[in-house]
Amino acid sequence: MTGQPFRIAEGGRIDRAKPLTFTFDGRAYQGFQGDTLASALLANGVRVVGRSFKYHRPRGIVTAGSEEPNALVQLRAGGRTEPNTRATCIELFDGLSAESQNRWPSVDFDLHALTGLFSRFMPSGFYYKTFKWPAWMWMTYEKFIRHAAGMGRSPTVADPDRYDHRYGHCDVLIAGAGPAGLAAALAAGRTGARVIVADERCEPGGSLLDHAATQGGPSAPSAAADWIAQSVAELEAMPEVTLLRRCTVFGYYDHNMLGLLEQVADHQSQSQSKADPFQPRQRLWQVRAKQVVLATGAIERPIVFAGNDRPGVMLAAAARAYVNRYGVRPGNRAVVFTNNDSAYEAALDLAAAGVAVAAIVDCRAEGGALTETARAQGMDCLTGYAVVAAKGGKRVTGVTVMALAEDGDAGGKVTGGRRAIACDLVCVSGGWNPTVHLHSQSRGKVRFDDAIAAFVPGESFQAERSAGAARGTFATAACRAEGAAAGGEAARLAGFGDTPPPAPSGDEPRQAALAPAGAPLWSVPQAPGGHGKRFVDQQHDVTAEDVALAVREGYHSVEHLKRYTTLGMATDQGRTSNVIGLAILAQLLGKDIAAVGATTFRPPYTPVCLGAITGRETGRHFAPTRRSAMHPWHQARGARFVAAGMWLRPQFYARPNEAMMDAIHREAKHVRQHVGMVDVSTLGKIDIQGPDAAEFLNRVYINGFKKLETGRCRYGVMLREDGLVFDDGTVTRLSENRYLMTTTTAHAGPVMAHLEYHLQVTWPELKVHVVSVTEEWSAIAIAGPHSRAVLERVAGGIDMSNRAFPFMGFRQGAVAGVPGRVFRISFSGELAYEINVPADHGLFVWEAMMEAGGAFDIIPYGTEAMSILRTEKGHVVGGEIDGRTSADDLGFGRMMSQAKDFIGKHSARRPGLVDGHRQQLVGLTPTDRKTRIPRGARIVAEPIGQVPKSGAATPVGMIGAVTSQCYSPNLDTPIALALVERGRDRHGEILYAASPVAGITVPVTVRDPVFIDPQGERLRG
Amino acid sequence: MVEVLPRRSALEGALEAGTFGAGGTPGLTLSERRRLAIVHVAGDAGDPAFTDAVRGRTGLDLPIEANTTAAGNGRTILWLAPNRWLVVCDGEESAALETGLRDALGSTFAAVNDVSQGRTVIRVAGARAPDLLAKGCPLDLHARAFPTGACGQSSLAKINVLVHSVDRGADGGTDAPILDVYVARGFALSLWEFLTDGAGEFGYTISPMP
Amino acid sequence: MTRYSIFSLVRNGFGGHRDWPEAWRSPDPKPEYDVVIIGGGGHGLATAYYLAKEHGVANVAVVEKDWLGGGNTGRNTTIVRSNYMIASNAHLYEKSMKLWEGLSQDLNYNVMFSQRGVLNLAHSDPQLDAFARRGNSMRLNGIDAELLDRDQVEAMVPLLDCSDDARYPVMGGLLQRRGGTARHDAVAWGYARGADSRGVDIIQQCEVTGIRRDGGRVTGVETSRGFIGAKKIGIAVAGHTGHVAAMAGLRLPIESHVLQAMVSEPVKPVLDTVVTSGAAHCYISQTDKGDLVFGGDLDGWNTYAQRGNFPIIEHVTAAVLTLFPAFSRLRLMRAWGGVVDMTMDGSPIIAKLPVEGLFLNGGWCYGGFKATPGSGWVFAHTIAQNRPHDLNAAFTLERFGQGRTIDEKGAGPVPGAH
Amino acid sequence: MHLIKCPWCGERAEMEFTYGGDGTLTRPADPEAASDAEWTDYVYFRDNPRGPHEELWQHASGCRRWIKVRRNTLTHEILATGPADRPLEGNAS
Ligand SMILES: Cc1cc2nc3c(=O)[nH]c(=O)nc-3n(C[C@H](O)[C@H](O)[C@H](O)COP(=O)(O)OP(=O)(O)OC[C@H]3O[C@@H](n4cnc5c(N)ncnc54)[C@H](O)[C@@H]3O)c2cc1C
Ligand SMILES: NC(=O)c1ccc[n+]([C@@H]2O[C@H](COP(=O)([O-])OP(=O)(O)OC[C@H]3O[C@@H](n4cnc5c(N)ncnc54)[C@H](O)[C@@H]3O)[C@@H](O)[C@H]2O)c1
Ligand SMILES: Cc1cc2nc3c(=O)[nH]c(=O)nc-3n(C[C@H](O)[C@H](O)[C@H](O)COP(=O)(O)O)c2cc1C
Ligand SMILES: [Zn+2]
Repeated sequence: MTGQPFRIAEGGRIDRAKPLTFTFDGRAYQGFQGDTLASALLANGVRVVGRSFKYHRPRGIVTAGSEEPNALVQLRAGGRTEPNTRATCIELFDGLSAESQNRWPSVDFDLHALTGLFSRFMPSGFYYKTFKWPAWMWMTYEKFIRHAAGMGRSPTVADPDRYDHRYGHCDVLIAGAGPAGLAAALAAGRTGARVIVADERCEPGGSLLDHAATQGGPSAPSAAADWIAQSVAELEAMPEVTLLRRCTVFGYYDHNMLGLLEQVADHQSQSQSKADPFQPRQRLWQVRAKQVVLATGAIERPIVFAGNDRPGVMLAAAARAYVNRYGVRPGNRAVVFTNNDSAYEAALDLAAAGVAVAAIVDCRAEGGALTETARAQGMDCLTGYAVVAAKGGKRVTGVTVMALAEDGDAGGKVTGGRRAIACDLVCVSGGWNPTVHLHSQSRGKVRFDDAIAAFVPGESFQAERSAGAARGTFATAACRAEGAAAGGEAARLAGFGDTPPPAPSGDEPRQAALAPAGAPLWSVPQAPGGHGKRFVDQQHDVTAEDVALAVREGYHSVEHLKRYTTLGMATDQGRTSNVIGLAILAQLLGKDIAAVGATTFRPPYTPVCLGAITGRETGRHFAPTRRSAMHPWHQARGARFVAAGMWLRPQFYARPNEAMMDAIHREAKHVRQHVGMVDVSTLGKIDIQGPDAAEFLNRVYINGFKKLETGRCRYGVMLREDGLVFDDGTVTRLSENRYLMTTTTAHAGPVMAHLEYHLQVTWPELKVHVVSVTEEWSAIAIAGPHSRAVLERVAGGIDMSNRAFPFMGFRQGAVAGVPGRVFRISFSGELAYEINVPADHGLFVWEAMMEAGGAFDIIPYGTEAMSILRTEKGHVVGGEIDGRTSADDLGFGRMMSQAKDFIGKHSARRPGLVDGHRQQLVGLTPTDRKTRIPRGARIVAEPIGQVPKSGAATPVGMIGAVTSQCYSPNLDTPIALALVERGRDRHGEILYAASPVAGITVPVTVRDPVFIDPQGERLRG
Repeated sequence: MVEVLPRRSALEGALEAGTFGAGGTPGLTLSERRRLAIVHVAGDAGDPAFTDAVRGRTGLDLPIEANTTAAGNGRTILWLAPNRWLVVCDGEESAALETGLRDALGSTFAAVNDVSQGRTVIRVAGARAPDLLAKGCPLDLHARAFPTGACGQSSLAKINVLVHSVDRGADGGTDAPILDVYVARGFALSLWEFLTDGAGEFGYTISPMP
Repeated sequence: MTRYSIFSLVRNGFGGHRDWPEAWRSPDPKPEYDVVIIGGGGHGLATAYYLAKEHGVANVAVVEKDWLGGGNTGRNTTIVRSNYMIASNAHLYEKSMKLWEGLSQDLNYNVMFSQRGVLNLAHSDPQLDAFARRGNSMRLNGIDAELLDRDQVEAMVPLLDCSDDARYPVMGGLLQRRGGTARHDAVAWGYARGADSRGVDIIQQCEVTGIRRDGGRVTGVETSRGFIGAKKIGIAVAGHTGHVAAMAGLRLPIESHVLQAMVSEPVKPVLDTVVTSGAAHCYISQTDKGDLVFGGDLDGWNTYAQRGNFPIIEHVTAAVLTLFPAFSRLRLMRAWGGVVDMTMDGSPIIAKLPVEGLFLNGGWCYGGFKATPGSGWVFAHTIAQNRPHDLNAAFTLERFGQGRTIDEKGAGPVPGAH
Repeated sequence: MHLIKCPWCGERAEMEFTYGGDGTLTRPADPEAASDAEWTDYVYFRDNPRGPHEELWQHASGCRRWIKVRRNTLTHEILATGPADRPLEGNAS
């Protein structure tokens, strides 16, 4: 086994027939299918995989699962690079490349480690106490701090992979497919309920997979392995059961909605994923479950002692997993340090795999149930002892052991002589913490269980229950029984099955009771004279001394402790460190752990890729796109589009070599001189029917609608209930009890909801139906002196004469042969019509009109020209209807009916809306008739000079603001609309449009906002 | 006259017949249902004059129960709201259907609107059809929850849609479900892009235009 | 108070850090105070600090139901800016900005106020108009502002997608260079330490359950630790404003909503500016520790629970990736929520209430962290002098009835829309 | 994501709904006769309870009906739902 010196000759769940090549920090290694990057590195004898956050200490592999605090690597390169990836969760694939992080120049020789020399001046929160003088230097200090922090590197180009989403529904969702989860799934599945089982690992079986008994193979048949295989086969045969591998239940939200992240292709080599380009890299599920079973197992916790971060110090269960599951010896000579029985199983398995067990250091005075078994195998069991320090640099070389004093409290007290034991592996077990994260996220309470010295699930709030190790039950048989009961109960409550399922059977792997005798040991005190760092949170380099300092300085709440020291705020969210931190805090405060409490568990359970959260709805697909029926025509004519809500609208149609502004001015000028067409399909259209329709319109508009005749249109203004302008548009009376309302593009949705609200909530007695017909009709506005002539060619059936079809008239009839609606309304102030035809015909009619207009030199125009035309005519839009203006501000004061109530009427009377200081709509022209009035300029009464970037030395009074501005090609002068204090009284005054951000101030003359055809002769002609 | 006028679906140009996506047996088929007459009817389900009039013109009882449909003689009525329905007919002229309904209703308090051209109807058929929609729609589309004849309005890829469970295939299972998705015309292309992109992993066929 | 400095740090370093004193005391409440401030967030603590420092009113208690700084002060995205258009807002937030600029020195506590610039992205022409208008207002009001074009934005934020075919193409931006971020917890702790050293009692784990009145004036607060007498009471409880005001029989133009925020795993520096996009609904910055901190819309319904739901996380993340496609492979590490008091016009209320001796500082919506120093400063003035300072004179409760709302967004009386 | 029972469509995902705030407001029947204080109260002032809260939602992507929902603002439990034009069943506590 050259090249993999720590690989055991046989066994494990790896496929030795499939060797894989990978690189770490540029060096090539070999592993096998079924390895993780961590197991493969261990097999190759690589021990230092990264550097720590603050002190840049060498760090190795601590766990074999998603709780890993240390072994974070930069996986892959280029667009697919991924920082902070846990080596323990990366399934090895051929060609994998990874790099260590947070080191310079290399992981073995890291210059930043020099900071470790100053670590005594860098306790937690040191930065709050310094870097304050001189004040301007902070930005420089900060730059250094930022560069030292951060861990991995972000990609700098867009992600080439795809991600997908999936909504799911089930009767029973089971998180975790260990013995408890599988038993639950079988019990629930057999009732016929719809079941989803998700496990973050690549194989169902949970921690059973890490036991020697599940390794199977012809030489070692095992009941446990068979049970897993049979269970999985049965589940996969059930049509209503979905078994998801590599799928983490990451969040438990309101009303039993859970978030799941399925890693579909992360374990594949690039060539494998290339073979199926349609497969997403990851799939994010949002599952609504009627009932939930949490069978998420338990996480082993370490014990704190000096030097406990040295590579080679590992959790006992992890060491066990490496030998059993991966066929890797994590070291040659181990010391096992424990306060419970489970580590003995590790010791026995290690020994069986050929790792020398130098000693089992058991802090329990009497040892435990397996102590004698271990002794019988010749292991040196030091009961009543503790490891006080690990020695070594980049690799642990030995431990120092001392006796625990009889009278030692939970903090322990070490005494007597020291004994040094050489080793290259320290396997630690400080007990087990049930994985209560999801239970707690679901609002369930947690309770501190003294028997196992851990938080366990308490009362549930949502429809969920925990089973197995997640509930503090550690014997496999009991886990299965509990799982089956939980699965059966969940199915029953979801409406399936009414008899409890039969109890599971099968051979049990050897069990160990957890309860440590006496109080649990959380951290071993410093041996007299010792000074090694005792890490609680390894990723954030938080030591037991840091915790003590925080307490000394008054940060007594667990939440203060967390934030002051950053304990538990790293990418592992304190999975292996939080409870220890709490316990030390409790000791220092002389309180119970239960009284100190835990910090809040928050989603996600393990970090979730942002791309997966987003799915396919990003970039261009961030929001859906809405297109009119004429869109392909605009596209073919080279229109540039602009987003209007979700719609795409043509902004202008530049001719070859024509600059944007030239095109816009050409279009605007052409319409007034000849004729042009604009696509206005995006305006909201609401069909209003019923005997009370007129009454309803009367209540929602400020002006009256009862007298509107059939076949006529009217302009209307709506207020919000606070008396400010909401929207404007036209209403056409189609027949006796039927009206068509148009809204602005932006407010189509809100106006519809507003109408529905008032009909359903405020005035349910009104007999009115409102139906949105925006999408049914394509809408084309044709404007310009020749518009009538063009229409006469295509709508011959309609008498277009001014007398028969006056301004604000409406006719029904065929346009280009298509039954449609023609409205004589004008936004531009020109002779104009708006044509509505059913949308499938929209493009056809548009083309027919363009063709008919050929003789009149018709052009299409876009929103920019439209905006110029309406500004010339003084029509208000979003810049003026900005939610802060009253009807009177905009010149609609006289439209407000005195004779009736309407939405917003009462509010419009309030003093602030009628006092003499309101800003009113006016028109502006530059006094020199040449200089463009800057966008967003503020109106000031006196000329002002340059205003520096840092702002005026003394504030300058403002009496108004420019709301719309453009160059008017028809008047050949810049113009603007503005809101100016008492503006209507100021016509003729010279004021100043000041734009410090543009660096200019333009003298302007105040005037009426209607620049063109104030008498309306053109549009009535 | 209308018949001879060129009509253009929102998916014209985008809908290209063929087989796409992952290899193997395609998991579903996408197609567009064209030239349906779709009329929106609003009225009081408790008013016999209203229900009778609708029955008189369509031959169908209005589905009063939420999320259900009534179907027969080439027509389907889909429930939208306690006072709203869509009447959908294949091979009938929408204007005639609209006028017919309006005439039948006379002075009854009701509202009738031809919305045929404001809706695009995309048919998603095949074993993976529910899986495809589940990529962006929070409705439970399992045959148990959404059997043949069910309908429901919801959101798909952030676009409002009406999904009609036309047929759940043999014995109500997931054999070959047929689901019709009604979407506002303006969003049709965007939805089409979402569906075809999402269908890639299942492999899919686009049937030619009818 | 032991002064914090590089010298004290080194001295203590040699002593194993055994001599650092508590940053604040944990006294039992006295029977009566001149002023009781309800709420030990940044605003309440700053108010107490300035009452003692500026007005000589030191017989003050800050009463906090939980642990100090654990409300929105401890859970916000820490953006500090004064880029407002409406004059009353501009002047108030600019006062705050000036205080920020000397805060670490004033408090002798490094609040890590980092003036890395706040950049609002414009994605459309109307938005550029609105930004120009706001920038002009700022400059004329004495506040720094610059309007950037697309190239300038791209140069400043290289990872931003500035391409033409972006769903929300970047057309430019409004930059306030003096804006930035501050270390949120340090703000609470620094003010707590400063107030404590001036004699203010900070009483944690003490929930106010009632406001006692004698006729038309307040006499004190009922708390989970008994009655505490008070001549004046200042309410500074952020998301709980509606609930606490109800104890004095008041209804307010406020709804409590949850706003979520989230952090990615930490990475080496990639984003040196605070970037916000109104159209895409998100804001993002990178902390000194390396995490990207981001947030966006409210979940959208009344709640007092500090937790939100997944769709908003999805939406905000999608917005972030639409702007920064390169962040797609980073991971979300933690998401949380805070309860914010959304007013009917999106602006705060800092005023005397209709009950004698009762003062309110609330309705900060999701923008009150930046106001912390300024808000405490004017609120202390209002309480000490029994009348508002010019800077907060417009932020009354009566403005709603009078039609003098201060509505930056123009969204009207829909709290969730601001 | 909340699961809200539309009185017509049944239990649906929150994303199908839009929120409409306080569901106990009644527009003064005669706005002209309402005092300014009453009017201001209607437009601006709200109960903002911790616990059961009666509110309006619109089933915007579904049947488009406005509905009443009683929801606990501390726990997000939905206690009752019903049509918008009549009082919700059960009392508010
Ligand atoms: C996710 C999020 C992001 C945000 N981002 C920003 C941002 O980027 N920039 C910005 O400027 N602002 C932001 N904000 C807003 C900002 O956080 C708040 O406006 C500000 O922190 C409010 O400070 P405060 O001191 O008033 O409130 P808090 O810090 O919430 O303090 C109020 C205190 O009152 C206590 N309290 C409540 N009721 C009682 C009672 N009955 N008795 C005793 N004590 C009580 C609470 O426990 C709390 O500690 C954000 C808010 C959130 C939630
Ligand atoms: N001897 C001891 O002291 C001791 C202690 C702990 C566990 N155990 C053993 O562990 C087993 C416990 O069985 P079990 O079924 O309760 O737990 P388990 O640990 O076997 O299985 C839990 C499974 O849930 C998965 N998981 C955890 N969180 C998840 C999430 N959020 N999303 C998806 N998957 C998630 C894990 O990857 C794991 O596969 C028994 O065999 C027991 O003997 C023994
Ligand atoms: C600016 C900022 C940065 C944060 N950075 C981290 C972080 O790096 N790691 C972490 O776990 N939490 C981080 N948090 C979140 C806190 O852990 C916590 O979730 C938040 O303060 C809300 O408190 P709660 O979750 O206890 O309710 C950060 C919070 C803020 C406001
Ligand atoms: Zn509904």
